[in-house]
Amino acid sequence: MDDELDNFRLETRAWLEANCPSEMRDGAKGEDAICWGGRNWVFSCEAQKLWLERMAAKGWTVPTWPQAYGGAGLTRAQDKILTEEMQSMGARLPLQSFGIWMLGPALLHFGTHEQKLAYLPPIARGEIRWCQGYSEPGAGSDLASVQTRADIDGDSYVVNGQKVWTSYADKADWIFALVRTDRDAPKHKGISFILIDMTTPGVSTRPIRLISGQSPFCETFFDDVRTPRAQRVGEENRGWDVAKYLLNHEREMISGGGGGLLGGRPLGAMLAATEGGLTDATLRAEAVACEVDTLAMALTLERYKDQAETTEIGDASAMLKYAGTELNKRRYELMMKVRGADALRWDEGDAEDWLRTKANSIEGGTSEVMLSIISRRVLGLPG
Amino acid sequence: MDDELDNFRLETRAWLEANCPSEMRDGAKGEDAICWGGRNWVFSCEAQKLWLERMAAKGWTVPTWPQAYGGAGLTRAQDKILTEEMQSMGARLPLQSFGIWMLGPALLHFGTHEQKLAYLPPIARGEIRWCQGYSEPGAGSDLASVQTRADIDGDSYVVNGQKVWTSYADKADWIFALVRTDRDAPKHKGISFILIDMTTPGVSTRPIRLISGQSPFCETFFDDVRTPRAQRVGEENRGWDVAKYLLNHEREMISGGGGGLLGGRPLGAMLAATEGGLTDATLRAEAVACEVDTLAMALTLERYKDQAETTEIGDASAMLKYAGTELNKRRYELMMKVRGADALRWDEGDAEDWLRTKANSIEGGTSEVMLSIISRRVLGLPG
Amino acid sequence: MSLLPTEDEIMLADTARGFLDAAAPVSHLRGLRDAGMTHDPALWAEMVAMGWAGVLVPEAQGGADMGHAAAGVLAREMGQTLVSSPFLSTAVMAATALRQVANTRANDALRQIADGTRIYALALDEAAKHDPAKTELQAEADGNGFRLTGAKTFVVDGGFADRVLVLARTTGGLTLFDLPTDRKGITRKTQAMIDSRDAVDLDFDAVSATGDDVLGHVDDAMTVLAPALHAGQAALAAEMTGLAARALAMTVGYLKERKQFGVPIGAFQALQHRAAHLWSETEITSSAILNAGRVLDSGDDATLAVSLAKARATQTAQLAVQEGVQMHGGIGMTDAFDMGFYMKRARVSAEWLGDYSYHAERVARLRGF
Amino acid sequence: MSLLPTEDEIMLADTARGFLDAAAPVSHLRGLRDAGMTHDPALWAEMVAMGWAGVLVPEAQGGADMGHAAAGVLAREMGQTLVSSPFLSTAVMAATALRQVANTRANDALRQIADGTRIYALALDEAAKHDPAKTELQAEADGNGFRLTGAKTFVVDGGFADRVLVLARTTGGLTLFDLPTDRKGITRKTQAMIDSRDAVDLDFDAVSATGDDVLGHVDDAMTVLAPALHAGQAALAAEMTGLAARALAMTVGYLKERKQFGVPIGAFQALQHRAAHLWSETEITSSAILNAGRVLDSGDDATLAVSLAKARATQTAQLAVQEGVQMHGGIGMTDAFDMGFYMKRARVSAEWLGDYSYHAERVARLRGF
Repeated sequence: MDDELDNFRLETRAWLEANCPSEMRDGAKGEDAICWGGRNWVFSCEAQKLWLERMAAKGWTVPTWPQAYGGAGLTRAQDKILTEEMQSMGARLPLQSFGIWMLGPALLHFGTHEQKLAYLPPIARGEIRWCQGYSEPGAGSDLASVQTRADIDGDSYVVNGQKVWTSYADKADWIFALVRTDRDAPKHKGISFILIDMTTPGVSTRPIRLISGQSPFCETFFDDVRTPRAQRVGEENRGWDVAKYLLNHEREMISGGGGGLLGGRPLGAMLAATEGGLTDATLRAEAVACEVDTLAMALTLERYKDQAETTEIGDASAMLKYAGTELNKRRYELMMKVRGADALRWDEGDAEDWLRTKANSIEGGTSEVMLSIISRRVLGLPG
Repeated sequence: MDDELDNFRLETRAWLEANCPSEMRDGAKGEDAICWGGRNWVFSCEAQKLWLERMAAKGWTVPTWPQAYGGAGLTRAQDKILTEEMQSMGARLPLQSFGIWMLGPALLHFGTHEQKLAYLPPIARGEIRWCQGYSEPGAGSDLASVQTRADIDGDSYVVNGQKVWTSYADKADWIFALVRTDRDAPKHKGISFILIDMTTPGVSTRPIRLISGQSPFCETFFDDVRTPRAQRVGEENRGWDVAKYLLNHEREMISGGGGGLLGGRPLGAMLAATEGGLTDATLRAEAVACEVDTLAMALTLERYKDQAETTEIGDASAMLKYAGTELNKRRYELMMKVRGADALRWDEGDAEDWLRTKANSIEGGTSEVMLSIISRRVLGLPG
Repeated sequence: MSLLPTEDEIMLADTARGFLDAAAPVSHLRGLRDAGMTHDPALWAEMVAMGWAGVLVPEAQGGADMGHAAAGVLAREMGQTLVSSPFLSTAVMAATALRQVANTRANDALRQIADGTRIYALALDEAAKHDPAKTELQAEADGNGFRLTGAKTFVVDGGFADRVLVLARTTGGLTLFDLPTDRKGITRKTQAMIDSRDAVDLDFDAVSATGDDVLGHVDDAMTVLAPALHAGQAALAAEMTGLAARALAMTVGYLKERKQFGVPIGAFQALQHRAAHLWSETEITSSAILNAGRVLDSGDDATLAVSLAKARATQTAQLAVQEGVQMHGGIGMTDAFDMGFYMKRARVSAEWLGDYSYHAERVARLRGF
Repeated sequence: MSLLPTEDEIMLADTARGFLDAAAPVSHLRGLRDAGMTHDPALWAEMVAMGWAGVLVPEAQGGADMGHAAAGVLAREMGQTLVSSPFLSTAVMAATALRQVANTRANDALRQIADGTRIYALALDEAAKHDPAKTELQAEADGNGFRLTGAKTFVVDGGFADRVLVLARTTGGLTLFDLPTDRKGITRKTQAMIDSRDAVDLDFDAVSATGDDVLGHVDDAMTVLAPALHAGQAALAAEMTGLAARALAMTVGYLKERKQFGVPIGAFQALQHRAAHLWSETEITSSAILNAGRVLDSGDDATLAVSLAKARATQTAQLAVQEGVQMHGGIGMTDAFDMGFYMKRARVSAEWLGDYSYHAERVARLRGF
């Protein structure tokens, strides 16, 4: 068994050495280095395109997905080795997307074989870029209060309403969305989970400017949008099951996946690089405490990933989301303090990153909602 | 005006110099140095007795109370000067008691002239020691859920029930207590505030051992205790008004009066005295932050005292109680960390003090209750 | 020394509030930013007309001479709506520095500050952290005068100031120069600051200065500069407290109005307690602010009082904006909503004139740590 | 290296829990204290019989040789009910030290640890803070042997130990001695510790030691002691995590059961969120504990993993007992209730073998700060 893994490691290393273009080995992790894919994607260079194609052909854009759907069917142990080998050579991720992180897992769990065949391979190849349509204006933490209507008309839904906080909706090809298909049912019971092509007439988007100056989110409007009922995932009016599954998944992802927590700059290096930073006793003490907690959080993410191999993490993912995002905010507050006046100019980029982290504890369920989930479902407190 | 105050300062200084026994000028502030007074009081030395008598004769055990009731009728400015002069010569307080802190102010506000004449001078002279009977077993933060009954029988009440957390009830001469005089009224409306001689048949006490090993609190039992109705303060069934007034007062006191916050050892000195303490970067950073907050809290207490001269502090006293006690707990946690293994032995006394502070944020209304008061009554949040 | 505001101070605050809510709400700063501007000369002219530019200028030089507590009252009100103006650099710091020097040039400068014809900036810092002792900009002796070479950063209001107070190293210590910003050899480089206000880097390339350009005495900058810094730090702390108070008020307002799960979110106890804690922090910090103003006005050494105020204000303002954004949820993250402006200003103010560590450490040293 | 407990570890924990809940609940410690005792030889004999004393002793010496992760599992369960036993000092630390020395004396000692006939204490600290590098107790050369003079403090289990490992300064560095506690010149002074366990001060007045008494090599204590300290720190961290978990469980239980204003106090959101935060902290700390056990068992350098575990466990345990007392209100302050025992033990454990600062600083140095 260990031998097999050792062999896998050697093969993987050799393949990566042979196939990863040198431009893709710079370890870059910022927004600029991400390949999101999609119909309108413009590759930053030929190497980016080549790297995506080679990895997709190998099934390694989504290593643990079944081969039938564009993956490589790797075990968790193999996947870990692949990640380690990529990291040790500084290889960029060939593709990142909400299709990989969110829709893929939901389809693997709830989709029909036909749906999986139709949607998963284009995600794996980076051909279709997805966005997520959950939140609505005014709903906030009360995600189940979906107002966007999908009225049945023959084989179609006619969708009307508005979503908000749809990440990169202006750049996405398709959206997976929660819509209300039964207005008379209790609020969790009349929701369906449907897939909509963003080019369908009646879909429009408007970017939201954030305090960081960036606009990674949009408002998305649906005005008599007709979409086939076959594009529903899961049963009609049972979309909340899909949503809950995805929410748990999203929490795990935000807490540390996608390069979030662990992909950030290591604290020691970040501070050591700053003139005078660590000579300040108060800041140093804060940094030391932050490093301790960061290391423990990283181990916790590892532990939960180990656990996820055999059992559902379930509600405890709320802890990962809560603690991971609060820690990330703390790291960036600390970074701003250490960098002092140098970080107060837009051109440095630090401030943008810092302000971006403030959304960590809001998006995908606020810290307050996470704590309430832990309180009720993990600790069994009343309420 | 300033001249008058300057004169007062000079006269005060001269009188103190002439009258404060040298043994009472050691600046001692611990439990052992306190003179609580009362029928059973045993003076630690002749000087303690003399000091009490001289100060009481001058009205300076309760400097701001009217002369008619044993005080000296000092203004706040004069009182401040007296305090400053006593501190600068290291003079001990001649007398401390719940009569001075709690019952006195309540009687001055709600008592009849006869009641004031009867009860205040013995408090001022340290002849009668009072304790407070508010809390009941199981009531916790819900102080108004008073179960101790006072049934009317002619000119008397017949009291039955149990109080808990009565400070030094085993050493006190009298108790002021909340009792239920109307069991049919809404819970805040059937309470009366009455005074009971602890030697009355049917009164008994049992000390409660705390985690610090000390027993400053008792359970107090009333078993068919007959007490005159004339010993009620305020109107019948309106005792909650007196209680509320006293609760506000108590909060201010706990937050910083009675030597609590400001009377503690200064942080810098405390730390500087500890071998190796301040060379530890993390502890030093914590101590620095604690010192900043301690100074700001001290100024806040001063500011609120200034304000109390002209207006009621009211609900904002909840902030003083909350912030003052939380800060005090933090100070003692820090002290324990700094003193390390030296503070882990009972004989050092540090641990006792530290464990004692854990009650600060519980007694006189928990921090949680204080925050709720601020939230609702100061910020106007719903609930 | 009472820590309560006097009736005059209460009136001054009310007047300021009324004026600023009308003339300089947050939307005014937003408008400047969207127009690519960092300040509004017309607004400053109105503030000058109200006597605010002369708040610390002696009456003999046309000022109102109201003292530091009054300056703090004004700064606090300005902080509430994030007013962008040269009040701190010019009316508080430069005026205080100039008052330490009782000569004709300084008196003329004070008069010009009071009548609004002069705007000052302070060029102190050279690195990411405020620390005047680390000044490296050289003022070499050159005949009867000096030649200044080096660079300054984070010069607030430096982009539109007429004059700049420059801290430079001379043979025997530090010297403060009072120079026109258009002096030959001075180059300004505008920086896009996150709080949308003005701050520049200044480059000094063999800039000539005469003995008359020295404010106070050669090698003795701190006699003049220390009082100015104290005044500025106290006023900045007051401004941050106004910022925190308004951020809290916005948040409490939102908690009452915003509904989730069918009830106002302010009915959720966890949020209630956090809001109550934040209010407690603002109250405690206010005491330190009031105290700093009083001690400055008393003429006693104000180092401890000022550093206490700035340290507390820095922590409180940051807590207020962090809780503000979090409790507003998604809307708090949008540029369309004002809370982001508060967060960015709090960050800049946290660094300006010394961060929390700088001031807390000064408190600790003075308290015998 | 999986961070999940193995099936063996889960079984071991279950067995330990079952035994300790019956044989050594908190009331057992309370009973010892009320009787003026600090330990219970009968309880230790039972633990020996279950093989726990030999958890780190090689099978050749009659031990179970289960490794550090298993020792952590046991320590964690002991922490839940605040078991007072020489497990950490003897079965974990002394055994680990002796294993580093492959000679007959050490093997005999290991055998005696495993069969319960020897109890060890470690005499390391001389001041209020753990810091082996600051050892001043002198071991002067004296003929073929040494003469030890000095004083040790906070010697846990030193009151009833048969043997003591003494860290002493020799000409070229530090040397570890393995001495019987009744060696002439050693005086024990019992201390009334707040956690009701045993700890003494030891005075060394020209205590003679031979070369055979040296554990490992002269001037090279750390080769033997460092692994022992790592093992002890990891096990202590595990114990503290058990303590924190039980304090949390007691608190959550109380929140469900205790009513105020007509509802269980666990329905109040502010308390819910604090309990949830505390649970999160215990979960995160558990990962560091598991990791430390795994790294120790792997044979790799465990300094980082161990210090991370002790630092986190210290913070988490203290938060757990502070929240525990506060959320219990008045009853939490009474001696009749168990939470005070948890608070006092957490404080002692926070200091033993290095406090938060000590370990956090070590993490920082290893991470390149």
